[in-house]
Amino acid sequence: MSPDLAPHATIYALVGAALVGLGLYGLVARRHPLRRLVGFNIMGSGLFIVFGAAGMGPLGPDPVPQALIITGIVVAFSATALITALAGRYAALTGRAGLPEETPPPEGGAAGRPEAS
Amino acid sequence: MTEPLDPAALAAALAVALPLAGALAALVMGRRAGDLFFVTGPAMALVAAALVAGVAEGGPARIAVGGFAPPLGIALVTDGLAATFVATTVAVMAAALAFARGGLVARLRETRRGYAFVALAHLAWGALNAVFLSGDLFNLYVALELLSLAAIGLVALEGKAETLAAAIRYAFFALTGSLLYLSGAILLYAATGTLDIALLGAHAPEGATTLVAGALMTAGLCAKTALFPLHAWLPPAHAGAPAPASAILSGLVPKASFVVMARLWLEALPDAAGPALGPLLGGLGAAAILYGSVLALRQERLKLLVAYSTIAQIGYLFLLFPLAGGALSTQPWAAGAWSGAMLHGVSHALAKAALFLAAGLVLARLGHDRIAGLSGLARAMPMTAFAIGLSAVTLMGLPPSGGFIAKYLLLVAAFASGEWAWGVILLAGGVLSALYLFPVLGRLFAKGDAEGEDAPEDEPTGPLPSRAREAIPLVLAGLAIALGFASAWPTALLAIGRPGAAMEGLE
Amino acid sequence: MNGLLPVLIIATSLAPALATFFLAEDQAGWRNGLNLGGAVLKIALVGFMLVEVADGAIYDTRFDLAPGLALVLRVDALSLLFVTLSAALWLLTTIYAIAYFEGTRDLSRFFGFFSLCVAATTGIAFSGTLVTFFVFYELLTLSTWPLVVHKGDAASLSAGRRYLAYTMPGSAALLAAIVWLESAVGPIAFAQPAALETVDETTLRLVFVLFVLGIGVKAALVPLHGWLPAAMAAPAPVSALLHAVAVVKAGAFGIVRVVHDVYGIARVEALGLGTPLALLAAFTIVYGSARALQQVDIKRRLAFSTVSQVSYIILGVALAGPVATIGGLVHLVHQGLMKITLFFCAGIFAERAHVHRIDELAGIGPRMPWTASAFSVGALGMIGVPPIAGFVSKWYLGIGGLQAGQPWVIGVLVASSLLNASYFLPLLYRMWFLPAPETLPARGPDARALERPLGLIAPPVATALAALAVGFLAASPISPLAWTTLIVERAYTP
Amino acid sequence: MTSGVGSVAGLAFDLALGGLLLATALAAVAGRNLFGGVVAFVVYGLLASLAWVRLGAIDVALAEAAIGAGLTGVLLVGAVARLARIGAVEPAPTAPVGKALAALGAVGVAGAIALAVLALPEGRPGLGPEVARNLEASGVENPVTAVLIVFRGYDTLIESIVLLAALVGVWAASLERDWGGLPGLRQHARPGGVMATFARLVPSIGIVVGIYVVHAGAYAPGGAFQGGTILAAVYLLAAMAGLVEPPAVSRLPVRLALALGPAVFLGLGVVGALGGTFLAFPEAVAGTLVLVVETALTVSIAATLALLVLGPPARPSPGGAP
Amino acid sequence: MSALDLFSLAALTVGAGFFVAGTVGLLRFPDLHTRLHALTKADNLGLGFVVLGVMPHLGGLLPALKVVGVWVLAMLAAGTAAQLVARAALPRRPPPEEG
Repeated sequence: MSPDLAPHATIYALVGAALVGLGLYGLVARRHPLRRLVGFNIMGSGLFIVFGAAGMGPLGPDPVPQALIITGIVVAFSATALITALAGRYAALTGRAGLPEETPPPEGGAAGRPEAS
Repeated sequence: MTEPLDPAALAAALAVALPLAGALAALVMGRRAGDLFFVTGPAMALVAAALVAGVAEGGPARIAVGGFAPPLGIALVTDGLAATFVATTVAVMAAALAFARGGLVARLRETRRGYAFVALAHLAWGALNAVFLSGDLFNLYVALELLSLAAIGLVALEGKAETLAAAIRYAFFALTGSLLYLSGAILLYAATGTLDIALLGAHAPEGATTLVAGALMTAGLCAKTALFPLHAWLPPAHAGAPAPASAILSGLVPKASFVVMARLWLEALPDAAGPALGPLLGGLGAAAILYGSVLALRQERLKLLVAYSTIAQIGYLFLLFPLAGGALSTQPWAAGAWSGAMLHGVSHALAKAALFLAAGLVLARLGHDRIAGLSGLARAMPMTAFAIGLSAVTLMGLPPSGGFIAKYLLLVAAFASGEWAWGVILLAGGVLSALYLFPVLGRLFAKGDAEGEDAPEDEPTGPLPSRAREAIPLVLAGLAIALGFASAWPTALLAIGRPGAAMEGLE
Repeated sequence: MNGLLPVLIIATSLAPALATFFLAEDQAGWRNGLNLGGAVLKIALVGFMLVEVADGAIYDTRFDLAPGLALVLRVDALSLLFVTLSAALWLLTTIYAIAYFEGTRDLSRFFGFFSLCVAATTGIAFSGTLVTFFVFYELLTLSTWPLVVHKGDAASLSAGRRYLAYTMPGSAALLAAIVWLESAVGPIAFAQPAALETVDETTLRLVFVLFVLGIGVKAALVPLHGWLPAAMAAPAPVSALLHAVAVVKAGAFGIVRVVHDVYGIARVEALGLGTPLALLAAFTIVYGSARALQQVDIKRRLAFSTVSQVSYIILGVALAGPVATIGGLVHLVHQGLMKITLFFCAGIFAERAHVHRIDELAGIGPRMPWTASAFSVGALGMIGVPPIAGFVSKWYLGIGGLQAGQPWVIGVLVASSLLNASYFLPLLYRMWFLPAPETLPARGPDARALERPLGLIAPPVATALAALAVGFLAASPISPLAWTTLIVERAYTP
Repeated sequence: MTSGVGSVAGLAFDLALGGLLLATALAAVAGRNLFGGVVAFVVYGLLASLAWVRLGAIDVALAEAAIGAGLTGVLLVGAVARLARIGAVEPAPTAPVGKALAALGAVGVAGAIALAVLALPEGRPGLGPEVARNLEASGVENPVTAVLIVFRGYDTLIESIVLLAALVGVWAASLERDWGGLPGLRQHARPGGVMATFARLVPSIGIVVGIYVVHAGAYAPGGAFQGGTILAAVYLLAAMAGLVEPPAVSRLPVRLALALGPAVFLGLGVVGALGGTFLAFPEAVAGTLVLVVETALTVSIAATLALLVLGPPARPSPGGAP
Repeated sequence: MSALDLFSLAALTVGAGFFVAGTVGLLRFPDLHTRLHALTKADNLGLGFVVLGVMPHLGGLLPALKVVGVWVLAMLAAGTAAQLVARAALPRRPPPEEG
């Protein structure tokens, strides 16, 4: 069934695929931006595990996927940082944690709470 | 190993390096960032010219970055497609940056929006060139990611609640798209051991892995290009951003992921697609045309109307796949369809950027962009009205614009290939775009004091824009129209290094 | 050099158009100078070219737009017929418009689009291939729409909307036809009829229907004529030049090109499309005249009369006889002269005497002698009273119909002439024989003011005289009739 | 390290680790309260770095632990705290049909990827041997750093600029009046408290370890990103403890530090391009060049990551905007 | 199984034992402070034994010192974290500016 992938690499590849599924579910189904960010990071990390596991050749781990994964992790982090800042600013302005079409307006009227220092 | 200095290689390297250097300078300069335009604008024009000249003479070339050829290193691909889109990007970016100098980018002190705009615009510029020139799937992922982050920053630039919400929504679509694209790239690397598009084309991988990879990458790129079912993020994002940012977002950003899709299905996996891909993407494109047009019809605000028209116009691009995709690329009409789709990409970029800049001028002058309140603008701001007219002509694909040539080439290909259904959709799209664009032009010609239509508070609040600033959208729209007349040269340039041995046109 | 001339002629109206756009409102001197200069220069060049083409010269230039797509300008006798007409009338209408628009605003914009529209008309005449024809055909729509909505009030805006509602689908149909044919046969030039043998008959018929649908909109064939009466909301010079000469004639010209140069008259007959087209034209003639009868507003009546008159041209072309074709083609010029006179006069009545409806025309003849007499000449010509131009074309059409073995054509001509009489004569009667209401001043300075300034009155008188001259000198070698016989001899012997 | 990778104990460990990974991921994604989810995510990150160790990719394990679990965790926890303080309203839960559809899609994608991985053809050497062949041309012994900086340096260049793009975006998510001010919220750490002493003690070790990791990247797992992250973490620790005031966003030295790394890398690339190949590392000086680039990158990465976590400017700087 | 292996086996088992104790403490203890107590004390001691057990196999003094360094840092961090969590969870008597 599993080709010459070192036995435990296949396990990680399949676990990685499952993680991608879990992450995608979090990214698509959950409404809270921070939850979706967690989903995004898990999906990314799962994808990288698949990439790393698939790169496990007979003579040890293939360095190219490793380098690309480091790049991927840093890119994922910068995206997470940007969205966190945007979500924080949006919540400060409107008092809502999620997107307008998914979140009821805060009970203190439409205007958001006074700016938290 | 330093071979003689090849101008195309240097131009390609500078096409990416220069805007990024500009971005770094903008990051550091702060207050004087607005004047950066005087350096990067002309320099990039020179670089684009050198690249186009290099490609025109030397033909398509693959430049190994760092001296290591693929599969180990990354290859830059300088073919007609890349050169044409790099040149188009110079035109739109220079216009957007020049336009921003007068308003968004204050000269006296460093404002949040001014500082961020100049830096993000240059970053987007570098990212766009990196995408057009790159021939490596993972490199495309990183460049697309840089483009997405810069674009998200541009969307959130106004800082108002709805633009932040639009930016967050856009971010999640773009990020999901990137990861799906990355998963496809990873699987292709795992299957063939290379990430280079040309080598993938040579490998011609088969089997389940390739199909799954192709499907995932297509889904990801469709999310980033806002093709019909995955388009919900585009209108609020592009309409909410400041005018020069909307010009960049709507004119150029979707083209980048479309070019990646074109390279994927026409160069990397030409015959892995099977018969289903063309009709699927063409069908979605057609749905985008109809959906975008109908919704544009119902908009009261100009910028939202223009944003929905972007969704419709993106639909035209995807007619490339049913007409020239996969196994069809050897058919005689495929060349025409390919040139038509790419020319549409170029003329739409110019016209859409001009329209958004003109809408920005209207917004600055009247304080609102309600279409009903635009009456009599032709008298107050004739050049802006004229720019809106010319870009509307291009978007409708009426002669003598570049849009017409593109539509004509696509139509001929559609009829020649026997699937005239795409031709009918193209024609319907043209009529629909006339339906939602001409009322806007009508409003411009309406007399200022048309009986009681515009409420009293529609008195123009902002100052009249300076003639130079009003000229920018006019120049861009003029370029789109000029593309209609002088389209022989661009189509020839586009044909250099075109995938597939398609015969030259129909003669 | 000979390749450059057609481009130069188009430039004589394109250059002033682009320049006028950038002129400020108050630079009237420059604006008028540019446009009049352009018109005069154009007439000179066209005159020169008339001589050249008369003894067989052919002008041909080609610009490559994209693979399989080229702008080709080719001048032959037929295109010159149309260009001469539009060049001459452009000069007169510009003079008229300058006087008409004294003191109003947005003139740079108006004259810019006005000259652009004439450039498009010239382009249509000179187009050598179907694609070039389509490019200029659409440019004509784009340049006439701003003229229709020029006033900017609700009426002209809705007229504009209606105009687009007809022309946009029409252009889609025309483009579909062109591309459908060209994808099968490759680019089609007018120089030699396309090799359509390879295409099956049903496609050819379908494409022909699409052609007629697409071009019929501008040629105001019955189901597609709705926009023309509504477009009367536009100012008088616009109605005069465009709806009587440029736009409507471009439609007729297009159908002539398709029937003769794309399909070739033999194949149209073989496919059995000639007679249905003739029937449609005939029906339009009668229907247009009948609807004109019901109109109260002068300009709307003239509009419906245009609807019917244009179909004379199409009728002439649809009937396969050479004489009928001569009749049709010469009517293109004759109808242009007569109809523009009528629109000029209607504009003067509206502008100077504030007369819009027919019943207000009572007694205007003695008060405005020059305008009224020009109007009468035009009206009588339309009815077909010899020796004015209208009679000549109806005469040839009648004989042509007989020769082509279609006697019912005579019936149609007679019926439409009677209808013409019934909707024009009452106007003449009111003008000359009914007493004028006291509001109209008989003597004194304001009486003379009725026909001021000269620039407004001279053009209709000139065109009326031209209509008369063309009628009288029909037999002479330099008349439009002679030129049309030349066209028919040279290209269309059946 | 256990000798045979395929030994039964190794297999058991991998299965356990895989199970744990899935459990923590499920907790992070589907858990009820937000803070619990974020904490579960941090745990997941640490377990993932363990997985990377098992897969033999030590560099990636370092990066995953430092950036994936560490900084992202700090960022998310900070954000949860800020949203709680604002009292932002939670979005309504998704409709069950939405959840079902999303689940279906997720299972589909996961299944497709699993299928694709299992259908991988045998005997793919990957690019390992190719890298080994060109290793000495790259001037460094660690193959991952060779690929990261030399063979595919173009990716890393763009990626370092991606960080800056995110930072500009983060800075722009502030109020116009705060522009140029101090990023992050004022910290209320007790001057003599435990946090302060910890924050005084750890940086000295942290800086030494960070620089060592950067330097070691040439011949052993490590490099600019991992070292930069450690330095950033140390700085954040000091900032959280209130020992050091984060710099105003508009101060020139801060911006120069941010732009230093990418500028050096880009400059090197353009010099190479003028000499014929973009981003070329001539063999003779490749080693030193890599070190120069790595050091410059470390400075920028440390500054950027720290400022990204600190967030947009929120307090007007005492000196006022320039 | 040389003496060294035996020694490390023993040390690792003891370490594991302490970890188990810590976890049981986490699950069974009633309130936050006691659970903190269990975690920081038991687990750190467990870690110490694990380090002890692993040291001989690292080959060379430097790696061994590194591992001990890791242990010291882990303890420091655990101690500080425990203090902060405990202080934050104290009932809100002291004024809020208390860290």
